[in-house]
Amino acid sequence: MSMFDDKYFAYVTSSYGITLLVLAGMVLWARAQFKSRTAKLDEMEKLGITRRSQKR
Amino acid sequence: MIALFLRDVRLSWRAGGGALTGVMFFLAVVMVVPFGVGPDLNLLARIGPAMLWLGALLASLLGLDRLFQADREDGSLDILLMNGTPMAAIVFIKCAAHWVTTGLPLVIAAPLFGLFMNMPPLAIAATMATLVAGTPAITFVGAVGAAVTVALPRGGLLLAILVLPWTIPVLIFGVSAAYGAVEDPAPFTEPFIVLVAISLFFAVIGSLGAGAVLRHSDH
Amino acid sequence: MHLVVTDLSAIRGGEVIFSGLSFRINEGEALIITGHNGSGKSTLLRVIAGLLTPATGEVCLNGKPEGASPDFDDRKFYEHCHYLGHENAMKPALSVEENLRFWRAMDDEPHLEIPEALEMVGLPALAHVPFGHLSTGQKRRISIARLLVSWRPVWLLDEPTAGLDTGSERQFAELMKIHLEDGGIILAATHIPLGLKNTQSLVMNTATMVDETQ
Amino acid sequence: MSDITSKIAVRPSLGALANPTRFLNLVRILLPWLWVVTIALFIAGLWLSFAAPEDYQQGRTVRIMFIHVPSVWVAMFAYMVMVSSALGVLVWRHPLADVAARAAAPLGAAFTFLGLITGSIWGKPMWGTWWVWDARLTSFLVLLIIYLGLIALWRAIEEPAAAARPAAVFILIGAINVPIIKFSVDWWNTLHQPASVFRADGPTLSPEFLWPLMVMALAYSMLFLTLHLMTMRNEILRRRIRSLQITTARRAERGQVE
Repeated sequence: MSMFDDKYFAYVTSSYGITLLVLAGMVLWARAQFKSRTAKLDEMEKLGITRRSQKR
Repeated sequence: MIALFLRDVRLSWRAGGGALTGVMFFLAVVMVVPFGVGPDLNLLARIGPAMLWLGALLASLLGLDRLFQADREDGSLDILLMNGTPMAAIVFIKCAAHWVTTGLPLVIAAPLFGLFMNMPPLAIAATMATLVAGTPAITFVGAVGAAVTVALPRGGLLLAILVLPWTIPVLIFGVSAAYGAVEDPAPFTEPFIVLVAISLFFAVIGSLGAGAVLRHSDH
Repeated sequence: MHLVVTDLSAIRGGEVIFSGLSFRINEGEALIITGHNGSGKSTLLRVIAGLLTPATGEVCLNGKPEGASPDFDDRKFYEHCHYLGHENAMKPALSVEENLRFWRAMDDEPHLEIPEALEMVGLPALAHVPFGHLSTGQKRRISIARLLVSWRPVWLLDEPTAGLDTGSERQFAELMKIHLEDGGIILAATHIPLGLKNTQSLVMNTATMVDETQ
Repeated sequence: MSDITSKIAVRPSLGALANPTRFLNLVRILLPWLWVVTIALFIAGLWLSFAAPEDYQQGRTVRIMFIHVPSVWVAMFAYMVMVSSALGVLVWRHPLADVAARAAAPLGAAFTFLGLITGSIWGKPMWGTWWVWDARLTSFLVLLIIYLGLIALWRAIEEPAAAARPAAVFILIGAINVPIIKFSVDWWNTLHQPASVFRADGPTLSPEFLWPLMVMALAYSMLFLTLHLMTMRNEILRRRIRSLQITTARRAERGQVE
């Protein structure tokens, strides 16, 4: 297969590899941040709400 | 004691922690060199290790004045002084946390900056090894300076001046080891071992010294 | 267990702050230190806390409160003291719970759990709130909670109720009562009457001992 | 004690997007569609770029162009988004402007980093070194430093509202660098080849290279847009959590009636 013994092969795959890593990393980072923040917000909303209604 | 380490590491990532500033300063220093020295690639390759070392040295001195000042301002230092653990151990752990948040990122960024200086892979690997061995020495010796200048308002500048003379041996052995890996006659292992020895030596002297200074400063 | 201070004197900046101070406080007793500003109240507390080296004299703690750890005596004196200074010793970027968990882990004798301590100072809802977002009064009460999360018999309090409203002051006086009942000792530099029963008081400007008053 | 009741100080201002809650709902509806379009574009772009013939000189490495050039364009596009957000902060005081700028910075930095890495890998076989200090590459590296500087600035100031104006000013100052990047190839004799798409007299690329490049550029831009909406949403949530914490503290203060 001429595709693989080509001396440039390493360059192409490494650049595509790094690009895939970084792009996928960004997507996962954005989703993970969203999940953790909504979870924290829900927990605080729940906490916040019960605190308001409970008269100390 | 792990709690203190974890707290300091976590703090450096929170707002105002300054985790990124060391690496950013390092990048700025490395970037400025070609403008000063000119874009000639093989000249840059020759002075590469020295420039990386200078940048790492200045960058790690940068964050050191906040090592104790932050704790002193909010009163934590007093409570740490009253803790049962000897002050030297507390200083050691704070230095370790500072090294992990400032020194280590410099080492991780070194290969990228090595490419900017057009350094061959062997030189980059050698520089990284010397940086891993050498930057702890700078942190520990800087801790003594930080302890001395903890009460002074503009402590950062004074710290750098006070501590720079002691970091010169670290710089010399670090750079000579880095060059040793590339030029054949020059040895790599001998200066590298001396560098590791300096780090271990300063780890003890720095912790004891800074601990004593903090303990007996009647501020 | 009792705290004995003999012939204590402190010099700062070449000036004698106080000298020849001696007193003894037994378990379950408190010493209220009063005097105008700059009369050396804070200096006395910092000397006893081991943060300042005294010119002459010494501070020692004899005997052992019941249930104390075996190696109680050979540890340095200040390891048995909690010190509450003007600053709160908390990191604004960390949450209240993270701060308290840190201080609880630093001491080897944990006492109250964090939620319990927060309940005692009346701020149970603030566990997850970053310390920087709290008001001055709340910050002070959280630094008081720090005294509760780990056990140290001697409390050295420098203007403990600074920034607190009357409700919190009463609450803190209550906490001090409980600490005395648990066999603790309190030295507090404050102007506000704390309504504690068995207290001695020390007026700093003339550095003389005033005997037991209500 | 000023009574901070509203979660985010919302002043009447232009555009339906001004209200964060409505913006969040909009994002929730739009996101699935944006992902579908982005993925489709990526599939088409990759397929086209691998169908393109080899370049007679560069051989296989020309394929790197299809991921290098788009990431450079998007890196600069992201900065343009931040410049307009900075104007939104300083001129129109749009409440979401600072959120948009702050959310775009990490993405812009990532695309700039990608542009540098892929460019360096692409340049190695042709120029023989990973990096050369020529006008185009250096000014692009400056762009990365500006991004990182902005991120450090935003992280340094805890109060989001307080960080908005200084960051906006810094963005505008940094904006000078973008034209320098664009025209650096023309002003200085650089190793980096001159512009071959956006030129006065039309693209010099042959169609079978131009099409994959265009599709990949569109895919990258859609990816940036999608990620930008997500990071903006994250930023709004972060500020909501923060103000909720403040109100809990305030309420505990007021609720202190014995």
